[in-house]
Amino acid sequence: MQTVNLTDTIDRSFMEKVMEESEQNLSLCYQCGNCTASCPYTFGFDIPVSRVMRLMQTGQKKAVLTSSSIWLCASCTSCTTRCPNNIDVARVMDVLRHVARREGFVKERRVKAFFDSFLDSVRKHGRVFEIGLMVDYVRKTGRFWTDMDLGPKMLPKGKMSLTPHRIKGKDAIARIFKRFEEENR
Amino acid sequence: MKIGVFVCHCGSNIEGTVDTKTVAEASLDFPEVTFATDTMYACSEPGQDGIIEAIEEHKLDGVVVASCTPRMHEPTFRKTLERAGLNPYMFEMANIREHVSWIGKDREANTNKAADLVRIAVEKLRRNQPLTPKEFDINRRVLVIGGGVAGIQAALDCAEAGLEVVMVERESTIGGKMAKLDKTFPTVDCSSCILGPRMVEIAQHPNITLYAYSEVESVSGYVGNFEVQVKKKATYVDWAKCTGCGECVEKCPSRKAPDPFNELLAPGRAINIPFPQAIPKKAYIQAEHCIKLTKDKCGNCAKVCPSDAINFEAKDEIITEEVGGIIAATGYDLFDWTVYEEYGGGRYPDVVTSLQYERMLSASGPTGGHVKRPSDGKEPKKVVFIQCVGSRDKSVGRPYCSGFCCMYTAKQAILTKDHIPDSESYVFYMDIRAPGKLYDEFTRRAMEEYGAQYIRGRVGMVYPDGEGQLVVRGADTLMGTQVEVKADLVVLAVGAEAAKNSPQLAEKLRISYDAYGFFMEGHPKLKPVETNTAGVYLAGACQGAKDIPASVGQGSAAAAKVIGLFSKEKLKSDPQTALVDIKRCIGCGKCAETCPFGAINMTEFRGQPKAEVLETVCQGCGLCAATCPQGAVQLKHFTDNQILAEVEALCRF
Amino acid sequence: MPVLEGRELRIIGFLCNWCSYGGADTAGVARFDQPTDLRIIRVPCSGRIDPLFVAKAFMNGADGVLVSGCHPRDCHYAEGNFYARRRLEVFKNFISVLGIEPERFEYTWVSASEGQRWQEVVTKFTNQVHTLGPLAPVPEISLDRLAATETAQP
Amino acid sequence: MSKLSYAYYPGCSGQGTSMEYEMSTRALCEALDIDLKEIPDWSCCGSTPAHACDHVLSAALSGRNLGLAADMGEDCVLTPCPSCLTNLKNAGQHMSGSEEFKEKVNKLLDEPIGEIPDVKSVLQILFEDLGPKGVKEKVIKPLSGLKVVTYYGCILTRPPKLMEFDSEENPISMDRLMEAAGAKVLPFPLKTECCGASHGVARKDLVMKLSGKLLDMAEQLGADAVVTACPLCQMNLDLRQGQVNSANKTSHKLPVFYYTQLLGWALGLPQAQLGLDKLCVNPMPALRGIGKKEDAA
Repeated sequence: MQTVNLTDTIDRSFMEKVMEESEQNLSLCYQCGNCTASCPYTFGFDIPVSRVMRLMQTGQKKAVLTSSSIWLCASCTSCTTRCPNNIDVARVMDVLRHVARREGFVKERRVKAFFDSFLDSVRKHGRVFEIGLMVDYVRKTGRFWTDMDLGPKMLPKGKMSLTPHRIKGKDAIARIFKRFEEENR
Repeated sequence: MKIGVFVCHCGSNIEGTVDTKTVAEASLDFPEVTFATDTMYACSEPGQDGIIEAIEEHKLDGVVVASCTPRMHEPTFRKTLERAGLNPYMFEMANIREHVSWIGKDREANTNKAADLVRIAVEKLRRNQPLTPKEFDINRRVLVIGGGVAGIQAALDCAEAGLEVVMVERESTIGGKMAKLDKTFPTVDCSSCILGPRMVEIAQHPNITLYAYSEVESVSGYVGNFEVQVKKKATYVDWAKCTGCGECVEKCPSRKAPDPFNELLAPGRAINIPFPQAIPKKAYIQAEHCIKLTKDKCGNCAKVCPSDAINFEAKDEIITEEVGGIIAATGYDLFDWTVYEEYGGGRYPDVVTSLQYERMLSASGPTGGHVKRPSDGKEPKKVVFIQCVGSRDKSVGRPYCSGFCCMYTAKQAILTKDHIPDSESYVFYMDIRAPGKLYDEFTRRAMEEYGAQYIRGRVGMVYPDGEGQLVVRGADTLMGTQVEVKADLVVLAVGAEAAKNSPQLAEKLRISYDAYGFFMEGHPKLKPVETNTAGVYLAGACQGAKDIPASVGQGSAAAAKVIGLFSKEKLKSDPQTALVDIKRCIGCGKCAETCPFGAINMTEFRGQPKAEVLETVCQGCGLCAATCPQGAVQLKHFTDNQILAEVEALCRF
Repeated sequence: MPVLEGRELRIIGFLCNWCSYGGADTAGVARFDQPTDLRIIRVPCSGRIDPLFVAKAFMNGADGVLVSGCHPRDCHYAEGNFYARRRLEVFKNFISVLGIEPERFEYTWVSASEGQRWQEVVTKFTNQVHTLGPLAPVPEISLDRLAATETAQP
Repeated sequence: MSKLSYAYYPGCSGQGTSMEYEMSTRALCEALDIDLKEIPDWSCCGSTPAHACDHVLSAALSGRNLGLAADMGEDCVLTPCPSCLTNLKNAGQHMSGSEEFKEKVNKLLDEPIGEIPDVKSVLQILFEDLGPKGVKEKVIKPLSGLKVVTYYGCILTRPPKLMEFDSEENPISMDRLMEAAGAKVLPFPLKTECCGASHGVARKDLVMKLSGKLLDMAEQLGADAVVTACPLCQMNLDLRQGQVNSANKTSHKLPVFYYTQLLGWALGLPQAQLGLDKLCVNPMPALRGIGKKEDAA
């Protein structure tokens, strides 16, 4: 572990951006650790939530954005629900994913790949096309064995339709994505 | 009239953002101001001497000091005028510190505003009359509300000083929270051993009248002469006859009644004596649980009582007491922790409060001092203490620190090891607050000698593992991870909040209370046991969470204040009272109706009904002045003319 | 001039000594920045305030008047603020009759411990008055009309 | 009592992996006289991937559907799926909370949104508007002797400021409804602990551990079945129960119902309408046990 030179590494503009986009005041956090205590994913995190909050308070942008934690957070909101200072921690984690995505930090490629496949499916069909989504995910990650064992369980039950549910408004959805991209160009 | 204006720098406090010299010069343009200067520290000795010299040299007969708030130094400067031979009420203050220099850095605006405030002070002063206070007698008896350790200390100190004391206690015994404790930090000496004798003294002291199981119903009057109505709640036991033998309790068949003294750990009887050292050691019946009183059956207690003290016909009675001073020592209550659903919200029997745990540890408690789990009576081997439950938690509306939980938790961890040598204690804490004498050393001992495992972090949830233990999932922020402890018993360090009905009592006493119901002291630093109502004082946790030494200290402090008050021959009333202009008064009586203090009598003058103010009773609120349709009643130094003059001074066109 | 022309407006505050005046002191001690317009007149109790004072203030060209007393049921004189409330509530309706925007007159409660709240009250009210700008001269208020407000007494 | 009627948003999974939830929800509401008016041409709310990507995009995807519901003239939208619920509610609350945000969202939409309808879960309506009493009256096949644990998942009642329904730590709505249907509800301490949510695909290891913990606790309490209200939870606990078993060396055979299926059963609705055959862990042993245990006991 090397010494963190706070005077040089503290990134205030980053702190402010996250506070603004999440509408949360990070200085309210007094590091009680209740978010970490409550987070069901701590065991899978590389940095526990309360330390993500602490790193935010000290503006350690890189450390935060390169963490797996921000991708593994499933937005279960136990942190938000139990924060004694009424900080919407889950929303902060959400915003950190947004920033990481925008600035090209992606520690958990598979998670992002799944998210992307999901959104692509919505964009294409207006509603999620589950099999299509899985195929796309496998294509993106090359993990062809993903959930192969589940197919036999589901197909006979007719739970997964082999064709997407086409909806009239699917172009409207595509336009939403298009405009979104233009807005954020 | 020759008015002198003195503009204080207050070091840099005022001068920093107000040009005092300019303010002084501007003042010279105000009517009847013949002298004006700025001064470094008006309240200092040289400052005051400077005022006195100026008065003599310039033959001033009125003074305006522009400095801090009159709530601070008005008395100081009035004395200064007195020393210079002027009437102390020919004085006004302009608050250019709290209301100007400290609330903005705009020097130009501040200087201009300061001059404006001096202007209105001058306009008011021009219309002041010399006043002389009236003197009145003091009733040298004191009422102490609350028989906890703070109240006990205050009562005994007063009684020892020869004052007659009336003590009113809500419960059937005095002793308060301290009586429920097993041991006390940081000495670990037995709570009832040190409190017991003091309680006995209360019972035996010739100067003390104790009303237990009673409450203050109403308070009227004013400093030196209060009239207090005390409601003695029906106990259904004639305490004159009751010997406290406990026969009745033994034979009472109603065994599901609550036992508040034991924090509801175990059910009690409908007729009850809280604990062996109770003062008074008398039985009382909880009516709603008594079979006789609810169903008119049973009556065992009456049958077995050797002194035939039971009286099912008993009613509440009201007693009137006259006192000259009042000490409120009503203590605190525990925060209702059941809002913490993540800790079970009361669903898990083996999650208990710190005070319940004290009763488990206490030899006089329901388990006879043997620590047993409520669920199965087993002795716990792993005990987890969770701190800051209802403290430092905005999400439950309790942002403040209760102050003593860190210490009693350390104590309980130590006692746990004493009671169960092969036990392990875990303490989840956020910060250890141990600033008292020998306090930090004490918490260190809990860790170093008694091996208490301190874990820095809050607990997220507690749940039964299905095999008889509780899983406590928290964080260890120092390790930087989530931690789990399997516990046999979980003790919550529940925070303190204002005693139930504190606001209602405050309203009866006409004192202020804060957002949480704690009583407001006169000044956060300089008047810690005074209130803004003359003759009413505070002691102990009713003013804010406090531990035993602090509460006892305040008990003595409040007593000293009362003793000081009563040591005066007579009291002087504030002469800024209402006055009736007989010629204008039409005797409509509106003023007499509205006066909250009954300070206005209707009399006759040449056959005409007229209002008349009792100067020593009048508290100077001016309600009558605003009520009088004729403007016949005026409040001295706050007359219509004076206030209107101030208004005009501020906006002239 | 009583106020800085162009920058400040004439805002008069009537504060009871025990709660709100203390609250303003607390705000000062805590160094809570506030606009400089407000000039505070100290009275023992909000119950002392005769609506006439407020009316006069407007007639003399005050742009805003702020009255502040103890919280309901927390009056140093037991019930003064209760009477004040009754009177000033009625008066509030009355001033619009004079063509004065009701927003120029505010009646609020601030306790001695509420420095923060005092800062908010002053700032909000000052901005409120500034959005309205200076008050156009008000006709003399006939006292019998004002007397109507006195009927507010229970 | 007058017929309850709402705009209805089924959610994508209802068309596939949780079709039995969709079927049983419709059948149950039908039987309970609750009129569900499906939002015409509704589209996906974007679920977690959307709000994990951008809040405006997420709100727009949900917003389109809120707009369609408003066009129907309905002021309240129902959805069975907690994830959809969260997104629709979040979108609604933020748009009504901030004009600026609403602007940004409308920029992405074909037609800007005007009125923003209220959003509730079907469970909330059953519990609050109809109530356990109303359900009890209609029960003809009480679930007597069936020991269940109710599992609400993370976001059905959380965060409380958003959901404004039931308790965030110890919800009881499903408990009461199950009791009304005659089942015995065991005190399940992990009612709102996360099951692993959408990580089943990308990080199965997380789901195995979290869902495993839930199944272990349910088993230990002696439950005959788990009752859920969330497609994702149900999928993780039921469809992936095999994966969990092999990952954790356990042998759970716990049927995982949607509460709508069990209520439907108690109301005597035909099995076909409840989609019991769609469940992976065979529910029939548990269902056949109903009534019997009591006699035994």
